[in-house]
Order: sequence, then C-alpha cells, then structure tokens
Amino acid sequence: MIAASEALNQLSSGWFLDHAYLIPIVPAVCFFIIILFGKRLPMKGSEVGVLSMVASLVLAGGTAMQWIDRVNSASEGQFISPVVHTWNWWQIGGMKFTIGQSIDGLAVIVLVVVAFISTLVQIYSLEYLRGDRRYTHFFAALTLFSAGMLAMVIAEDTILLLLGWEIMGLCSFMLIGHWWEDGANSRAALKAFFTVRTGDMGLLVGISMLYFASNDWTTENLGVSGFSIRGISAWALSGEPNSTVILVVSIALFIAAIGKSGQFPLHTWLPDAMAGPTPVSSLLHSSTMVVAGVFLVSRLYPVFFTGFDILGTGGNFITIIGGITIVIAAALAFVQNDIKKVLAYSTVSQLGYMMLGLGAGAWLPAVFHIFTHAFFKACLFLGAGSISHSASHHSFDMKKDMGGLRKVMPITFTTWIISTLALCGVFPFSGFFSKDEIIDNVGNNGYNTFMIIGLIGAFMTAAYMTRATYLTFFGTARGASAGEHHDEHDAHDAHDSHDSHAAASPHESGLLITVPLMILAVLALSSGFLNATPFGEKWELIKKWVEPSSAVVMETAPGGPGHSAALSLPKAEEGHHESPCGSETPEEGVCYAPQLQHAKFKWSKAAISLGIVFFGMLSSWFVCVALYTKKDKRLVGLTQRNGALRAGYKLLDNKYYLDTLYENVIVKAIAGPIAAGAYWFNNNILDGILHLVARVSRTVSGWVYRNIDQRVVDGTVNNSGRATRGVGGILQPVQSGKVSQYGALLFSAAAVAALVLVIINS
Amino acid sequence: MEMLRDENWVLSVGTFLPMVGVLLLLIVPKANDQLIKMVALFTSIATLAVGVFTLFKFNFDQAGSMQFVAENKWIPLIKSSYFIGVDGISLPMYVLSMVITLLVVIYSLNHIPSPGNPKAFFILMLVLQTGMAGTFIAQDLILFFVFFELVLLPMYFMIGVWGGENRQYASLKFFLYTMFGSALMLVAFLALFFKTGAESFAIPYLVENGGAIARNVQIWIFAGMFIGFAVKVPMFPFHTWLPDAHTQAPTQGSVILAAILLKLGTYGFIRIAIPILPEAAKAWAPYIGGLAVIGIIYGALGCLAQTDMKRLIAFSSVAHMGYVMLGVSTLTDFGMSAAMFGMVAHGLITGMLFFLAGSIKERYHTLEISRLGGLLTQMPRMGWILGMASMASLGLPGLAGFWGEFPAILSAYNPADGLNVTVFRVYMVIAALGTVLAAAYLLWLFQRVAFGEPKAEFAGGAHGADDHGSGHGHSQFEDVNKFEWIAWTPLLIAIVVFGVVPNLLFSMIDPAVHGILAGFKG
Amino acid sequence: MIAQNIGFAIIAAVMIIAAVRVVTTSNVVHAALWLVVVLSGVAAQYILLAAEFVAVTQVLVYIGAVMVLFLFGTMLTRSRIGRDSGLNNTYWKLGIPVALVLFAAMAVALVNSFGDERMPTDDNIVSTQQVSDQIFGPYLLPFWALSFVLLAAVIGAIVLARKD
Amino acid sequence: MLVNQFLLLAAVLFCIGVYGVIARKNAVLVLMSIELILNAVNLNFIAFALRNGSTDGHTFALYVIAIAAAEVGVGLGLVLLVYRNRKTISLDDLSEMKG
Repeated sequence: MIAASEALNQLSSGWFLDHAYLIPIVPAVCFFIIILFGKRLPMKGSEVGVLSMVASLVLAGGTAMQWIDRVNSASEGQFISPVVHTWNWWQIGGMKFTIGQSIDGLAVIVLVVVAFISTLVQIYSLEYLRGDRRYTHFFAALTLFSAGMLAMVIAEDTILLLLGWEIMGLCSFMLIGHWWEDGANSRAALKAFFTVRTGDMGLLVGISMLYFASNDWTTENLGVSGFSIRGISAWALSGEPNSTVILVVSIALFIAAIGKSGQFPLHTWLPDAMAGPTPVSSLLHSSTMVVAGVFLVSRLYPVFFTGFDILGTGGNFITIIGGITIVIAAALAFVQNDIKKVLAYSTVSQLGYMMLGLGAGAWLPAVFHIFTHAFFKACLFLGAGSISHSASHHSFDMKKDMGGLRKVMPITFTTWIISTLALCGVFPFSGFFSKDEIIDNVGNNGYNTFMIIGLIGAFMTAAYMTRATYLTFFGTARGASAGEHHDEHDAHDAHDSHDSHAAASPHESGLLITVPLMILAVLALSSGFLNATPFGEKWELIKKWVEPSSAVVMETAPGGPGHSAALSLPKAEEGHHESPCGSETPEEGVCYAPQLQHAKFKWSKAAISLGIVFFGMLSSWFVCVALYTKKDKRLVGLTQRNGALRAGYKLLDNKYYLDTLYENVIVKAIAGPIAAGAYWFNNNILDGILHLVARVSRTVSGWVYRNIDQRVVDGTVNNSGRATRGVGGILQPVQSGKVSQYGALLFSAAAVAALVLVIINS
Repeated sequence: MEMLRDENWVLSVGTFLPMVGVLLLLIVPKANDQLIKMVALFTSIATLAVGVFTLFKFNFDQAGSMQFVAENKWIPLIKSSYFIGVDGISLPMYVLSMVITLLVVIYSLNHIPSPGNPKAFFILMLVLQTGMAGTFIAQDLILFFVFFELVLLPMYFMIGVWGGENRQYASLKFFLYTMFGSALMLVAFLALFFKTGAESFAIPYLVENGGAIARNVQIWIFAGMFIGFAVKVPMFPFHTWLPDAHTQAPTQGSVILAAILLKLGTYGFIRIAIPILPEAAKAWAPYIGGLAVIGIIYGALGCLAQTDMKRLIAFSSVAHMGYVMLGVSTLTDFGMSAAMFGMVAHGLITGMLFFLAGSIKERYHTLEISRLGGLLTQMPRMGWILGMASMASLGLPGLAGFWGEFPAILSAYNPADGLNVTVFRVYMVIAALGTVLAAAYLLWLFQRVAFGEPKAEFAGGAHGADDHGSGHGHSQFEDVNKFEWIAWTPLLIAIVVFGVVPNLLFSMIDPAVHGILAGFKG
Repeated sequence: MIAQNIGFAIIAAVMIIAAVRVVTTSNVVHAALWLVVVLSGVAAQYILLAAEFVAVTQVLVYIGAVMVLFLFGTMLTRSRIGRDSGLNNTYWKLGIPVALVLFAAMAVALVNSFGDERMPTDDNIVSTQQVSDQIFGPYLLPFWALSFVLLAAVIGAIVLARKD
Repeated sequence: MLVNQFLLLAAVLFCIGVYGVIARKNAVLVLMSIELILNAVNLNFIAFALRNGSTDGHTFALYVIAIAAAEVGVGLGLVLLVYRNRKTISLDDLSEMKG
C-alpha cells in the first residue's frame, strides 16, 4: 500500500553533526587540565572552564544549525534519521558494548540548552566565587558536570547514558558539598547522592532488563545491540515485548527519573541541595541536572508509551506522580522564607508539569517546556544570587534581609519580573507557549482531571511567585538590604574574604553578573516564539525540528541512517499526520517514535488559563500588601492564635469582612494549612522514613554483626579451640612421669594386642 | 586446547626469582638496613621486569590456550609433574601479584611496622610473592596445593609478628581456618586423582575425564574443594577470619592479603573446581550464588555496624568478593569474565584503600572513625585520594570497580542453561540493592572521615594557621610523602585506565574463559 | 635323646623358679644372685641347642661382667643388705594379669604355629668358624655399629659416673 | 626335642620379666627384669637358629648380649647419677618429667 513516494531527498549532513561527539569530550579533557594544572594557571583554571564551555556551545550551535538544514532538506513526511557514529568499546562473552553519538531533534535542543546555560553560569561564577578557597575545584566539578550531562544527551547506547547519569550524580555530590566545612552542606550532599543513587538502582535494573529483553530482536532486525536507544525504541513499538516486562522496565526507569528529577516521593533532596553555591543551584538544580529525568523519559519515550499505554488510559503512573508533585511543591513554596527554597519548590513543581506532559502524551510541549523553563528558572536563580551577593550579605532570607530592592537593583528587578511572568505563563512570555501548551494537550489527550490539576498549579505558581517578588522587591527594606550589617554570618561565611570591598548598603551587582541576567531575561521573553502555536503552523519551528517523525521506516542499513519510505499519510484534519505507529504496530518496517496528537490551539482555552493566572497574582498581591506592609492585625498571626474562644467572635466578624474572609478562604486556606501540612508531612513522614530506614539498618546491622557474626560464627570457631584444649586436659594425667607406669601401660597394651591378634587369626 | 611450549623458562624464572632475592638477603647482615632495602627493591623490580616480559611475549589472539608451558618430572612416584603454564585467566593475576609486591616493597622502604627487623620482613614478602606467583601458574594439583600452602606461612608470621594488639589470636585463627579448608581441599584433590584412574594430577588431563565421574561423587568432591576455596574467598559462613586478620595485620600484610590472597579462592573455583566437575558445578551453582548474595548484603550490613575503618574495609571486601562469586556462580562466560575483571579491580581498589588506612593510622595512630575527621582540611591530597578510592569501590562507572560489579549483576539476569532462572534474577535484584548499600557505607565513611572539622585532639595543628585558606598550615600531619606517591600512583592510574578502557583486560580474559567453559556448552 | 629332654626339664624348672624369685625377692642382692642362676640356666640351654660359642659368651660376658656390674650397682646405691621392704610399687598386682594374658596369647600362638614339630637331630654342631664367617661376612656393618655403641656406652658411663 | 619347649620356656621368662618391670619400684631391679626379657629373646634366637640350621641366630644372640652389656653399663651409670642427686632410686618419686 506504499504509494509512489515522493523522491526521497538525500539528507544533508555536515562536519558539526558528524563530530558532535566532541561536545562532551572537550569539557572532559578540560576537566583533567583544570585538575592537573588548575592551580598554576593565571586565572586558577576558571578560564579553561569557560573556554571549554564556549567551545561546546559553538559546537552545539553548529550541530543545531546543520540539524535544521537536515530537517529542511528532508521531504514532507520523510523520516529524518539521527546522525549515528558508534565505536566498539569492549567485548565480553559474545556481548558487544558500543559507545557512540546519536544526534536527533531532542538531543540537539537539550545540547543547546545545556551548553548555553553552562557557559552563562561559568561566566557568572567567575564573579560570584572570586576568592573562594577551592575556586579551581569548583570549576573542575562544573566542567565535569557539563561533560557528564552532554555525554548523556548525545548517548547512543544506555551504557553511555548510565555513565553520564552517574557522573552527574557525582558532580552534584561534589558541588552541593562545595563548602563541606559546615556539616549541613555535607549532609545535604550525602542526602542528594543517596536519593539519586537509590533511583539509579532502578536505572541499573531497567537497563539490564531492557538489554536482555530486546537484544535478540534488535540484533536480528536492526543489527544493533540491546543497549542502543534507537534499537530499544524500535523494539518497544514493534509490538514484540510482552506487557508485563515492558511495564516493569518502565516503572524501574521511571523510579530513576523520579530520583533524579526530584518527583514526588524522592523530591526531599532538591530543596536541601540549595545548600550549594547559587551558580550550582541555577545550573544543576534548575535547568540541567534535574531535567535529566525528564530527558530519560523523553529519550526512551516509546518504552514508556507502550509500558504505560499512554494514549489508552485516562491516567497513568507518570501523570499521577506529576500531578501530585505539581500541587504539593507549589503548596510548599508558599511557606518558605528562603528565596532559593521557593525557587527550588517551583522547579520541582515545573518538573511535575513536564512529567505530566510526557505522561499524558504531550511530548513536544514537555520538551519545549524544558527549553523555556531552563532560561527563566536559571535567570531567577541567578537573580536570587545577585541579590544575596550584592544586597543581603549572602543571606537568602526574604523576610529578614530583603524588601524594597526594586529601586536599588533595577536590572536584577527587571530581569526578575520578566522571568517571573514567564514562569507564571503570562501571554507574550515563553512560559505561556510551553506551560499552557502542556495543559492544553493534556486536556486534549483525554486526561481532563490532570488538566484541572495543571490549572490549579498555574494559579498557585502565580500566587507564590507574586508573594516572593513582593517580599524581595516591594515593601520596606528590612535587615541587610536596609543597610544594617549582620553580626552573625550564615552558612556561607566560608568565602568572606572578598566582602571587604562591597559597601554595606545594597547596590546593583557587577557586569559579570548582570550581563548573564539580561541575556537570560531576553531569552525568557523571546524563546516562546520559537514554537508559538497560537500564531499558526509556520511558527511552530521547534515542532518541525525536534519532534521525531513517526513515519514507518522500511529496511534500515544496520548502523547507518535508514532511508524511509514516506507512506501515503492519510490526511487527517489539518495539523495531524495519522500514521500506524503508536496506534497499532506496522506490518513491515519499523517505527522509531509513536504518533502523537497536537491540540488545536484555541484562544478561548488560553483565555481561561490566563485569567486564572492574573487572578492568582492579584489576590496574592492584595494579601501581601495587607499582611506585610499595613501589618493588618487581623491578618497577622491569624493562623497562629485561632482558638475555640475566639471562634464565636470571628463568626460574627465574618459577616462584615466577607471579602477578606473570602480571600482567606481562597488564598490563606489553600496556602496556610495545606502548605504547613505538606511541609510537616514532607519533613516528618518522608524524611522520617529515610531516617528510620537508616536507623533500622544501623541497628539491624549492629545486631547482626554482634549476634550472628561474633556469637554464632565466631563462637563456633572459638569453641572448637576450647574443646580441643579440654580434651587435652583430660588426657594429661596419663603423662604421669613415672617410668614404671609407662612400662605397665606399654606391656598391657601389647598383651591386649597379642590377645586380639590371636583371636582374629584363630 | 593445544599448548604453546616456547620460552617455557620465563614462568619458572618469574616465580623463583624472589627466592634468589631471599638467598641474597640471608647473606646480608641484619644491621645494614640500606642494603637490605636495596636488595629487596632490586629483586621485586627484576621480578616485575620478567612479568612484563611474559606479558609482551604472550600472544593475545591465542589467549585461550595455555602458553609458556613447561612440564618435567617432579615426583614421579605419585604421578605429579612440575607442569606450569599461563593463559588468559592466570596472566592478569600473575602480573598483578608482581606489581602489588613491588608497590608494597616501595611503600615499606620507610614504613617498617613496629618490631622493625626489615630483613625478616622483606624475606617473608619475597617468599609470599613466590607462593602467589606459583599458585597462578601451577597446572598440576599437587604443585597448586604446595604453592597454595606456601602462601600461608609468611602471611601467618607477618600478622603474628608485625601485627596489632591481639595479633596472636588473629594470626592463629587465620592459619587454622585456612589449614582446615585446605585439608579438605587436599582430600578432594586425592579423591579426584583416584576417581580419574590415578593417572596424573595435571589439570588439563583432569578436565578431560573429570566429567566421567558419577554425579553424586562429583558433588562430594566439589564439596571438599568448595570449603577449601570458600574459606579463602571468603564466602559468607567462612569469613570470620578476614576482619580479625585485616585489623591486626600490618598495612603491607593487609594490602597483599586483600589484593591477591583473596583471589586464590576464586581463581581456584574458576581454574579447578568448575571446569573439572561440570555436573557438580551446575548442582552447586545456585547455592554458591545464594551464599555470594548473602555475602554482599551481610558484608554491607557488617560495614554499617563498624567503628574501625580498617575492619570496615575488610567487610567491604567480603561484599565485593560476593559480586565476584555471583559472577562465577552464573557459569556463563559473560559472568566468569566479569568475575575475573572484578578480581583484578577489587585487588587494585581495596589495596589502595588499605594503603590509605595504613597511612592514616601512621599519622593519627588510630583508625576509630569516631575520632577521625576533617581529613580534607588537614591532608587535602590524601583526602581526595580516599574520595576517589571509595568512589571506585562503590562502583562508580568510569572507574574499574563498575566493570566488576555491573556485568556480574547483568550476567545474573540469565545464568547458564540448566540453572534456575528466577532464583538468579532474585539474586540480581539483591545484588543491585547491594550497590546502594555499598554507596551508603562508603560515603558515610568518607563523610565522617574526610568532611567536617578535625576533632579536638587532632586539631592541634589546624587552627595555628590564621587564615585557613592555604589548607595545611601545620606541620603535625604531613600530606602524602614521596614514597607513598610512588607506591600509589600506579594503582590510581590503573584504576582509571581499567575504568575507561576495560577492553585491556577483557581481551585477555574472554577467550580463556570461553575455553574453560567449553565443558558447559556441549 | 631322652637324656636331653630330662636335662632340659630340670634346667627349665630351675630357671623358672629362679626367675620368679628374681622378681619377687625383697632383697636386692638375692635378686642379683637369682639372676645369676637364671643366666647360667640359659647358658645350659644354649649348649642343649648346640650353640657352644654363644653359651660360653653368655657365661663369660653376661654372668661375669653384667652381674658384677649389678652387684656394684646395688652396692653403690647403698640399698641396705638384707631385707629391704617396699621394693614393689603400689599397683604391682596389675603385673600378674598382664603377664598371664601375655603368656597365654604367646602360648596359644606358639602351639598353633609349631605344634609338635621336632628339632632336627642330625647333630650338626654349629662350628664357631661358621659363626665368625657370618659375623665378618654379611653382618660386618652391624659389627662396626656395635663397636661404636660399646665405645659410646663406655664413655657415657664414665661421664655419668664421674664424681666432680 | 620339641621346638615348642624352648619357645614356651622363653615365653615364660619373657612374661616373668614383664611382671618384673611392672611390679618393681627399684630401678636396679627393673634393669634386672629387662635382662630377663633379653635373655628370653636370645633363647628364642638360638632355638630358631637350630631349627632353621643357620647361624644368623647365633650372630644376633651375640649382638644382643653385647648391646645388653652396654645398656646395663649406661643404665647403672644413670641410676648412680640419679641416686647421687636424689638420694633415692625408687621410680615412683622420680616423676619430674610429668606432662
């Protein structure tokens, strides 16, 4: 039924695409350079770090450009095969382990994001960490981290993916624990590494199961080992795997994603990870590392697609986890005083959005959200860093040390406002094009309940971000930003040496900090237009470049880019290509990506969500104004001193202050008890379980060690020693020293022996 | 598998060169320290040179077949011949034993433990090296047994004389435990000898007609060998000698013990027990796997409960050897190569950890974790090496440890046919859980020892420096010194190189293991 | 032939009584003297068994030298002449059953194996020349060893018994 | 003459000697009993020499006599020395070699 397919164009390729493997190699080599010669270099290794990042950025940019040409050169509906180069790493017991690069749309977009953000953060930390004791170590770890992340992104096989994944885990451990003199930091680093590591167990088990399940199919059909991601994706969609195996594999891999991207059960480490220096938080814990989990799900999307049967059901494991994360993270953000904790919880909540999108089949919006979220979240974090760096003497406490900074730090303020609007998803900003797109597609794909959760999430995001903005930039200056000099320094006094020059009063940070802020703010504003679905088809560039085409690929030359027969695609209504992949398995040929629907953009739906967002902002603004500036005694401490006695009085009051109570019901009700409850739940139950497990395993191991090891096993050994000595004791009297006794014994024995002999012989 | 008999002098020279060194040392007067050290150093360098020469002459594309084979009469009466040869399995350990001995000799140039007397110390070390090298090249059961026992004596004296406080108990326990094991092993060897028609003790001969023995007889013979080797590995129920031996042994003793002596057990399994008795191996495999997995979890729990750093490292090697034995118990060539790689990797990594423990004890005079702390502030370089070693030990990909554990876990997923698949998959999940526990106890150790501020009693030197920016402004704890650097850098480089390019080892091991397991394919 | 048997019987009876007396007498010197009687009895038996050279040596060496030694021994160790109580140790009764059991076992074995085999009676008296060929022929080495033993014994005895 | 008569006689002497060794406390008397045993053995030698018609028995008997002489010499020397140090030669008191 293959119609006369249009002539298949030869896909253009280029130097950058073919040598994309250099992108991770350059920072890796620079890591060793910094480690070995860092101390002796003029700028103590930081210039090597920045240069390596710039080089990777250039390479990534080149790869992106050439990938775009490649996409344009392909004809309508033709399968754009990824650029794959593999090398034989090692071979053991008939199993070939290959290592190599596989560049497709997803890889390109994440490459660009990671390289770009890493470069900006390294430039930013030139200033931020000047004078720090382990300046070189910091840059070494940052470069190694970028190498790990980039290696993971371009990985063609799951082993390299695992390698990159673990290296990132290691670097996050080193970077969070950068100022490890103070116990809290090292504990946070340890906690981060444990939680991620427990997630990695899922990855380890998932990869081995995937390998053994898919190996024979992939080697026979595609000539690639069971480790290669393309092979696995094709195998997942080929209807070959039995449902239980692929379900178990998807759950195992998703556990790893939960661990890394801080989703619901394993998110407790992310807010504590704020103990690390701000550039680390902005790079690792907002835009790159935590996205690795989302990247894993999107990379191996076919496995999850069949595993959780995404288009089939109304809600699956991923969406549930995503939904829960959105809500509880947003609720927690209300209660925080530390600005970085607010941003951390907001990251967790945005990751919840991405997971929700992926779980509900909105693959492209989720990936696009990674793209946009990276920019405005990094900008927010760097903004927080600049505030602490130049205004509030390294304290991040909004209530104590900030307030009224809009006049004093104009650039930081404007960039902060732009990014906040982008985060909340206000129309012209990038957040709108990605977050609303997710909510829209989730609803379209039949996950209505989760769409509502998304909307609630959007509302709460708007609310807590306004509260945070109000506390930092509006109202009266408090604490350090009001010029008082703190006597006690908080955790980050380690690099106090360079504070001598900064005048006590808050001021705008230096160029090295504000320039990255401005770049990121511009991107936060403009990046949305790359995939502006509201403005019609031709604006959706990212969709064209990034979304893996789900055409059926006929025979594929093993290893090489397979040429695809563009099937005559039944013309579904405009904007959709109905191809067999995903809905049912193709008879012959192979699919690499499932066929996903795209919600038709309608302004009516967009208006609803915009309305909700504005409403959230306004209500939160009024509450903040009432609570923090006018110190309205009714509101202040309302939640603290509620008692039975006052209940009657309040009931009367209500009739008069219906609107304020209404606000309390909507804003405070949602913010107060749930957030406090969630926070309590979060600290006591989840962390409690963790500590309980640690204590139990310690006591069990103590008991096991003392009883089984010492008493039982060692005991038997020592007892056998004592037993032999006992027997020796019994026999000792025989050795009496009396010669005659020996003679007697000798002869009596001889007599007995003779007797026995005689009896036997006769 | 045919045998290449060219240059068969190489192996004998490599094994008995240390004995020449011993003779030289005997002549040298006891007082003249410098000369003793020079002789010991020169002998170990020469031995390593011979080892490297063997490495080059070894033609890798025939790694499966026995090479440098030498076979001449030794004790004709009991039909045991001086039959030696090396193939892909024994070569890595053979060369590793020489490398480790050289590093230990360099380390002890300025680290002779308490009762001094370097002459006896070096003599014991060289005798130990001969024993170890001999065990790996012996292709005749009696020769193997002789070298297997030869190794015991010097180690007993090393622990007994130069050990810690209750070294008598530890050395005696170590000696008796292993003697008990090897006694049963000898019984098994003899039974094997008689059961195969009392022809000869040569391993290739036994491999051919080992299979002919009746199944349940095989199982009993395998039982004897199992106990003999399991004591050495050590596997779960027979491991109690290891923590005592390690805590009391001097640094040099524990490094050699951990790096090489533990591998004699697993090498014995791979070289003798499994190829000669295939049915018994199949019958025993699930039990060995079970014990290995218990060992992993038990070792990890043991580590979590420890207060002494060296004892913790000892328990961690129980856990690591669990992975190796899991790889062996799958009876697939994938599993076996993983086990072999694990042995070499564990040797390097745990050897490094014991070197560090020794240096820390030498500077802080204690290994009580509660009293240690702030290592990174006082000795940054030592701290980061400890960090790297523990990362390698917990199996971080990109370092040697990972390629020992991950393939073992992977191979447990589908063991050889005839083995119960679900049981091994349960083992796989438990082993994966083991990696998490490994991360737990190692990082917890690293956090308590390296991070934070040094404890009051050792912080004496620390706050002397005004700005503690420069890191080590105090004299009391001098960081890694010259000898330690020379001894440690080869290990560190090897760990990284084997981590990045595991093919160096696998190309050697894989064909050999393939040859060994031919018995199972049929 | 009968004379030989009668002779044997008499001598045997004397020897047994003397032997019993050696081990039961409470007087050390008497024991020595009884031992002389036993030894001479044995010498007589040798003659019956046509081994004159050995009989003569027995008389010469054994009775002559060894008994003298014994007497010197008893004298030097100043054990009182005459009755000397307590020569038996506490559990001497154990000796009787052991001796009897041993004798019974030997007797049974001997009777079973030899029964009533007769001695060869072609009275080929063994000449001393044959004995000396034997000693200096195949048994030369033991002879050498014997000489060394004797030498060592002599020196040993001197060293042990020296006063200073 | 029966072969057995000589052998039985030797057996009797041997057993009496054994009794002597066991029962006697005085070292010299034990040595005497040992002499008895040696003579029993010699008797056997000579008896068999005659029965087999070879002179081996004789040589052996001679050697036994020589050895016995040496043995008594050294034995009495020892007894003398023990007596000089301990003032007693009763075997029961001399038990320093206790295990």
